Amino acid sequence: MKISEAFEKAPLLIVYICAGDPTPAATPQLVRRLAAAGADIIELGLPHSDPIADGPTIQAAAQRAIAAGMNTDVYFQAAAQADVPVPKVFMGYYNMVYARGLDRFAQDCARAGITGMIVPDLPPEEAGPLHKACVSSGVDLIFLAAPNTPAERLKMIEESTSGFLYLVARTGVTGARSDLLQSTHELIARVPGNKPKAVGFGISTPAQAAEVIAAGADGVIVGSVCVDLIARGEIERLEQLIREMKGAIKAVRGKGTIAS
Amino acid sequence: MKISEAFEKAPLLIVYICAGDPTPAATPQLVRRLAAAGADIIELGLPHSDPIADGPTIQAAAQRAIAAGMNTDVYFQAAAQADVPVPKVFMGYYNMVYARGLDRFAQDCARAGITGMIVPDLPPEEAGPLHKACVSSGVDLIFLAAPNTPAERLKMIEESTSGFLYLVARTGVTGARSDLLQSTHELIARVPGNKPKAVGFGISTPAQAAEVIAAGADGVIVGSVCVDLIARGEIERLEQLIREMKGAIKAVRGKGTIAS
Amino acid sequence: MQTQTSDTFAVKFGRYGGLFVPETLVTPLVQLADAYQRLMKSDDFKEELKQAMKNFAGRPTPLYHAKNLSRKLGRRVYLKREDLMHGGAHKLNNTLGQALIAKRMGKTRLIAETGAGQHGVATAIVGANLGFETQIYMGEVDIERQKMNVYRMQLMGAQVIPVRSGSRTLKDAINEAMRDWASSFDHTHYLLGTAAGAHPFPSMVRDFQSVIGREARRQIMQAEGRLPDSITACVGGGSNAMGIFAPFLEDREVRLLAVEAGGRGTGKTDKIADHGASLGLGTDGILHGALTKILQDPYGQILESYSVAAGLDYPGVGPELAYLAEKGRVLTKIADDKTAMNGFHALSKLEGIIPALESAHAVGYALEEPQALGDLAVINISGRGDKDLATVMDYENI
Amino acid sequence: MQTQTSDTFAVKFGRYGGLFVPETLVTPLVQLADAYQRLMKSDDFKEELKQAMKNFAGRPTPLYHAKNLSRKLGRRVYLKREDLMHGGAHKLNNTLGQALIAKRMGKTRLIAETGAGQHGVATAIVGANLGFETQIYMGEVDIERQKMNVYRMQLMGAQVIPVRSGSRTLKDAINEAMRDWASSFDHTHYLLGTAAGAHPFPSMVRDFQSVIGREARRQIMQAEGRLPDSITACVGGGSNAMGIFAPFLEDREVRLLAVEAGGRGTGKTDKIADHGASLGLGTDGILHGALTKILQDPYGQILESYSVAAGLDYPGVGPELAYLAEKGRVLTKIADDKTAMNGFHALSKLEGIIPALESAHAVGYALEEPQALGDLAVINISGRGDKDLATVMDYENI
Ligand SMILES: Cc1ncc(COP(=O)(O)O)c(C=O)c1O
Ligand SMILES: Cc1ncc(COP(=O)(O)O)c(C=O)c1O
Repeated sequence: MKISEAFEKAPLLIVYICAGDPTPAATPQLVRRLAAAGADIIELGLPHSDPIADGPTIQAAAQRAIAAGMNTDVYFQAAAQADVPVPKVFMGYYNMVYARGLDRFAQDCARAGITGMIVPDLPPEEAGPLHKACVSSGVDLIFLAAPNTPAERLKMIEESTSGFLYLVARTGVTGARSDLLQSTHELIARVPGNKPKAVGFGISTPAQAAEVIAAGADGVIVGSVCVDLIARGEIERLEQLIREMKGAIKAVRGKGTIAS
Repeated sequence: MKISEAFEKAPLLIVYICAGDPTPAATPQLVRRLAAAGADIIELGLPHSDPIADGPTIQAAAQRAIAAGMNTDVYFQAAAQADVPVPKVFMGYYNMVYARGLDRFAQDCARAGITGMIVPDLPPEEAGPLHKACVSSGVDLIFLAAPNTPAERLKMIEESTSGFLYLVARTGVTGARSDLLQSTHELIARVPGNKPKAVGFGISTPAQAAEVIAAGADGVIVGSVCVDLIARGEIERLEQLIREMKGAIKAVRGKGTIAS
Repeated sequence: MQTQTSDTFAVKFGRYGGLFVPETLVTPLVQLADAYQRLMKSDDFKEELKQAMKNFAGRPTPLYHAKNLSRKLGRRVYLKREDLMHGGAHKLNNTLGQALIAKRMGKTRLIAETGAGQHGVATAIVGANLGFETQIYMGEVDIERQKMNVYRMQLMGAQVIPVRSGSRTLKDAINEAMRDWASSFDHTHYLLGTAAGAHPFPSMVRDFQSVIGREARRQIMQAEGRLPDSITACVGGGSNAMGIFAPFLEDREVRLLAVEAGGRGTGKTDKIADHGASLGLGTDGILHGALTKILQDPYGQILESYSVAAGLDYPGVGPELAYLAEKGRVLTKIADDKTAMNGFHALSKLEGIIPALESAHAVGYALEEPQALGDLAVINISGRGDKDLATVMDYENI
Repeated sequence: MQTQTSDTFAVKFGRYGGLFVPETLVTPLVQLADAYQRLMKSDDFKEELKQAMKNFAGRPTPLYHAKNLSRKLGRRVYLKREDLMHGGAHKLNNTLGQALIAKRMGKTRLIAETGAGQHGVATAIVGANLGFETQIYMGEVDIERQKMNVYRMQLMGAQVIPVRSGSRTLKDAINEAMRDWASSFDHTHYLLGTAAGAHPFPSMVRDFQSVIGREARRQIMQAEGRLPDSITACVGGGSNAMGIFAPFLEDREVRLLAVEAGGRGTGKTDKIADHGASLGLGTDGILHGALTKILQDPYGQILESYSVAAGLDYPGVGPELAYLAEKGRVLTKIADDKTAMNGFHALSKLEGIIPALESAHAVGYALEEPQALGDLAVINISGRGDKDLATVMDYENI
């Protein structure tokens, strides 16, 4: 499914998991369960040895996944097997994309039903070649903006992104926190243009999710909290959390009913 | 006894021991036995913590003696108790003399029956004050010359010494060796003036002693070999060695009979 | 010096370099690049740096005609004596420059990564001297094997933070420092230790280190009246090499020899590379913010590197060196552990100079391939070997 | 500089100094004194020494305005940075000079004593560099506690000979070296490491070290336009102190502060002195060939000294310092272990300079008695502290 279609039903809940954690074989089924629980978009992380944008939770998941045999070939197999009625988005570091070849990577995404790519260490200025490859394969290339992104640059990023704009809720790395910052509100308010915007980094509770949507976001991204529950094998609690979060954001600005 | 009187009966056997080794109490009796065995002059070493002119044998003896309680006061007591019919000569480092005071030291020598002083680290150029003290107390101040002493300096040393001239048989430190060097012969031959000359450093056998006397020396000094025998408790062998040495030098140029 | 700029965003060296970092770090890096550009034009700043280099760091360092090594190699060999710098290596050239920039930017805290501890020590030195709060990220494995340098940092008031992620060595310490900086950039400067990483680090570190080459150029002209036939330097990230090479880049007749760590051997390329030769044996990839030559598996996972010299134990290399090597301006050479040990002992015995094990790679290479040096050679002695004594004793089972 | 000569035989400083050695050593010492007198007038020799000092040893060393220490002490404080010398201490000024003399005298072998190993390392450096066979006498006790310096010497091809006599420390190593020299002087130079011992060592070592003071004088005039109110230096045998003091002796307005090791305390004077303060607490006596201030028992036996800084752990002191102290030209101060540790930590933290524990005595004294320094002070940092890290960790039970 195209990302733009999904955002027609905003606000959305976007759920990140690390592919291959705990095992590559478990991933397709896990993706299906997340979608079934209410995830509107699945961000499927490709684990990297050196995840500089990630905090301890996702670092550990990546190490487990690599140890369990996850690699780019396996990733695309798993992604293809994870047949869900919601968009699947690639999330991973640029070197993993670069190593495979940009065109090939974008094509593999398309073939596996992945309709968007998030590459956290690739600013728009450096993204020309990958952008071209994504366009060829019909894959959205999603850029990130942060609280410390200046106005002019924010405009450029908003114009460059496709699918949606990923707003980083806070400076620093990924990882669950219990607060939300003034700067997140300001960032949401500062964004020019009309593209959908989703907020991630540090969001772990239904209340935070609701707050973000109330502030004007079109989607909320949860990652570390999900990875953490998977690490503990608490998939049912994860499903429950997704349901609660979905309820919370829809209560703010929704069609009234919880999807699925 | 005055040293000059002793040299009337040259060639002489001069025997060095370290006072206080093995114990201060043993020293007087030991001196008497050495004289009885034929030593013509007794060099009584005052042990020093830092005996830079001495090899391992005498270093070790000094350490034992100090550990056994030898000090300058005890030294003079022991020397006084060692009543022998031959000259007793002090041998020791300048700091030990300096620490007591030069005049006092020379007086203490005279009082203990010591009629000469050998201070191996005191060249004539630095010896003015001690020379004065020795003259006052009637004690000979004996200087040393070495194989590397140049001619002019050798003359100065010969002129400065009183009692006898101590010829260092070889460069380096005290300690028994089995050879004798060409340079020893040369040194003996080079000495100007008419004062008695005795050769020491490294002489340990009757043959060496004889060789030195044959080369023109008036006395031979044995030290480390004696100290070594004392360390091993072999006093009778030491007496025997003294008798043999005495025999050997008298055989070269003697009155024919062994003294005592 | 910069071979190409993609407008104002990030300097590129051919296709290498750039600024591949999370968005949160883009603005701090751009601000740093701006401050750096501005300050390098400020006479006042340049004078402050010059005085600190002279009165605090001990510059100029000598260019020493090593007569015994020359005789052995059958040519005239000069040693650039970075081993005489305060702290014991060229590292202070860079930390002093960056810390003075950070000060002018109003930062109050320094963070840095360190492997062997040399860059950590050089950062702790400027942290103490210029009044920063200083925290040094260091892999747990490196903390264990470099206890004395950890203690030196602590003595100077720096806090050493153990890194427990990944291979728990240098590369992970860099990751961790970048993560810290992503939330602390307001008051914190990230003081990267080599001419690698995202823009502006490769250019900035090269510029601060190129005092080595400027001095060497003046000194060799004074001593010999001509430029050398070759300059040899070891390569970890590339800061001492770029520092001494940079002022000679236009002089095509000067051969520039970059010696990388061959480690235990260059055969393996599984999970762990048994060497540190990213320039010679690596492939294009992105590490720590730059496109450069790196050691990686076919999927793009970074390999762990290895060298007996901790300062060369890094799976990447500065992008400018990658560019210069590809262009053929810099020649890539490899010296393995054994060759380095040979260089270490030879220089100690021949000249009374105990080189850092890193620098010993350059010396060892020269001993093996003297004819590559030409008639008149300069070797960069990037640091002294005191820090390596325990390592060498260990290596040789003493 | 020499206050009095007793004709040509041996320089005296008032009643101190002289040449109190076995006859075998008199002629070698006189020959050395002659060669030294002759060479110090040779332009050719002076140029060779100057070049080696510059290109090999790393001179001039900076005179550094320590802003943070100045602030702390409430006055302007400059540090003379001998810690930046090759080898890590001022010692090389002397070993380089003496080795070049030895070379011109046709000697092929060097012997030296060492305590902490710093002078041994500096001798090994020149031995390697100038092609001498080198043997270093070192007490067994010191070998055990200074393993790294032993290894440094060996790396540079020197042989370290364990001394098992006496207290098996520095003083005994000197004894042993003198004993060696008494039979080896033909081809061997005895390279004494401090401004003590028999003539001509005190004058010769002072002259070679006085490059420190000449530079400092020029540097402080350039920086401040006037002479300092005080110069502070630590004293072991006295070489770094005499080196920096000598060019200021005529300038009565410059206070010269000589800081000795107070060790564990200055109370005891039994078999072992728990300090190294021969200048302040010693009495006249003869040690290692000179009349000077020494630590001794009432009978003249030399006491074992003690200091946490191995380089100050010596029961004697150079005769010129004894003379200058008695005359009141040099003021004698004492800093104990604790004060030195305080200086060590303070300079590390305040300035990013880890001083040798010896030099830390001077710094520690300054911290305790800042008003003694006047408004404008120079402190001699005679060496760097890398060699002392294990000692400090031990001392502090880290
Ligand atoms: C002495 C020395 N030389 C060389 C290096 C390698 O770094 P670079 O390639 O940046 O000069 C290091 C790194 O720690 C070092 O300490
Ligand atoms: C760094 C340092 N400073 C000072 C000294 C003391 O010696 P001196 O008094 O001769 O300068 C030593 C001796 O080893 C030393 O290593």
